[in-house]
Amino acid sequence: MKKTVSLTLMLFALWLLWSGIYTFMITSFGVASVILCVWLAHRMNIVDSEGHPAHLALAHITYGPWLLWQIVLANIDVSKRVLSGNINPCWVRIKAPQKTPLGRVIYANSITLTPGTTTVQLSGDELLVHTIHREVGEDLARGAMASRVSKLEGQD
Amino acid sequence: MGGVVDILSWICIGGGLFFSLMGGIGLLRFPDFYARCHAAGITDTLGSILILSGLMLQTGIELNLARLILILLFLLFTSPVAGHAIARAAHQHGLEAQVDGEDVTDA
Amino acid sequence: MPELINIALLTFLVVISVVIIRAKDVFTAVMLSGIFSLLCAGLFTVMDAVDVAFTEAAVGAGVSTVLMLAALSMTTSQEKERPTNWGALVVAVLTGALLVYGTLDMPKYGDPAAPVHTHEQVAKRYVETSLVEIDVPNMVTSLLASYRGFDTLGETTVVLTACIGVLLLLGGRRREEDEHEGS
Amino acid sequence: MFVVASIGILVCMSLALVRAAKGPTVFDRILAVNNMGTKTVLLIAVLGYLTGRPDFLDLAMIYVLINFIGTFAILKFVKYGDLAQAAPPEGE
Repeated sequence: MKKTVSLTLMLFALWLLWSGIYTFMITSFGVASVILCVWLAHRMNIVDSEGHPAHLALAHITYGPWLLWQIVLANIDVSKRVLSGNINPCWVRIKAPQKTPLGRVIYANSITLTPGTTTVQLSGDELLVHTIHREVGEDLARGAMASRVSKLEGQD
Repeated sequence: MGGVVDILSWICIGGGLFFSLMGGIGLLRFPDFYARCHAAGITDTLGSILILSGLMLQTGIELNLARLILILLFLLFTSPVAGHAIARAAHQHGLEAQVDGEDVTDA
Repeated sequence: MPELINIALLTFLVVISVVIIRAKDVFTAVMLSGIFSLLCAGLFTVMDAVDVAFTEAAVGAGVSTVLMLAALSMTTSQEKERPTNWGALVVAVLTGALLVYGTLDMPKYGDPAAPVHTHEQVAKRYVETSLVEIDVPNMVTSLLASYRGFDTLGETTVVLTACIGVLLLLGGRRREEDEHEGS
Repeated sequence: MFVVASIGILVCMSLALVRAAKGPTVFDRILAVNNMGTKTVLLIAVLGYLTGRPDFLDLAMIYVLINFIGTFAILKFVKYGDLAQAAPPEGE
């Protein structure tokens, strides 16, 4: 029930942001469409902790900026490699230490979001990652990002 | 519009263009598909982040700012999923990567 | 300066068309036509026709790519080698020339003296009263959904019928296959 | 200045277009198409500011989502040869 309420509020906030016009008639359309969406989501059984991970929203406040900084660093690194042509691609096989599937997905997506590393396969808790250079791969295998995501997962 | 904000926004947009260009060049220059994925990642991440932030600085506080933030969020949520899906499809299709040396493991 | 962007986008469109024609792999052609629609929509945006751009993006780049892929899954994706059909080329060039000839009579893009803008009652009435009468800020939307509501309803019905038809065709094929596998 | 930005994005798009035309594998093309979609989103956002009508941002938003869905439709086709089929039950 808590999830349904927060989903409704979120959708309505989104609607208000997109609309920009707040006459009675148009706002009532917005309310109607939000209710329709929530009802459909309910029928589809997708209002659960995976489809709507509201409990992780707070944790992302610390994780987001850190990830952003990693992305900036990785971008500069890959751009240098584009210019110099200094690449040495290799595969990396690592274990995702997160407990929940959601945590592993966040980890895998964070890896992909950082240029220079792309998660190619996620089966069970094993990740197959393609990296642009051996150094990048070894850096990833040291697991700084993995422990960050584990911490994020534990904060809920 | 303050002069400082204006300059900052142009620095952002210029940087975004630079990184997008790097991504485009990498897309052409890198030797195999998996390496090109990384190049495409540059455009998807820092390129879009910087260009959209530049536009945000031009906007000021209004509804459009929220729209830009949402576009950025959508991009950041969807691009890794799409990138992973493409790479996984290629891998399952048996597309070989040009790698030398052994796999790196954490063990 | 928007002219420059228009020209660049149109150049892209021409390049993509040439690549599509030369592509032997139909799958490539389908994907390139997706980009084609996307760029078309960009062009419409530059020309201020945001509504058309919306439709082009949703239908052209989204739905029709998916439909073409669905069609492709029933055939092979390699084009058969065929001798060049000069007759078809002549017909295509002639049709294109006729269409271009037809546009010569049209008023220039954004011309304030165009008949649409100078009609005494229609345009003026819509511009002045649609906001008051309908209370929808976007004039094109308010025209389509209210004054021309029945027209739009008819169009939507046609599209819905077409969609259901396609889905039935695709679904029917799959069920047959399943039964085949099951027996 | 927005003109410079949009021209820059157009240049990047042309680079991706070359990759889409050259291939050589299907996946290179999908990657290029997806990348071009992202750039179209950026282009439309910048164009909105260039023409002084930031309302175009709604359009850019739609594009992000359509691009995402389109990429998945293409991938599903590549993987299963059929759009309507679900993934095999054994998963990965």
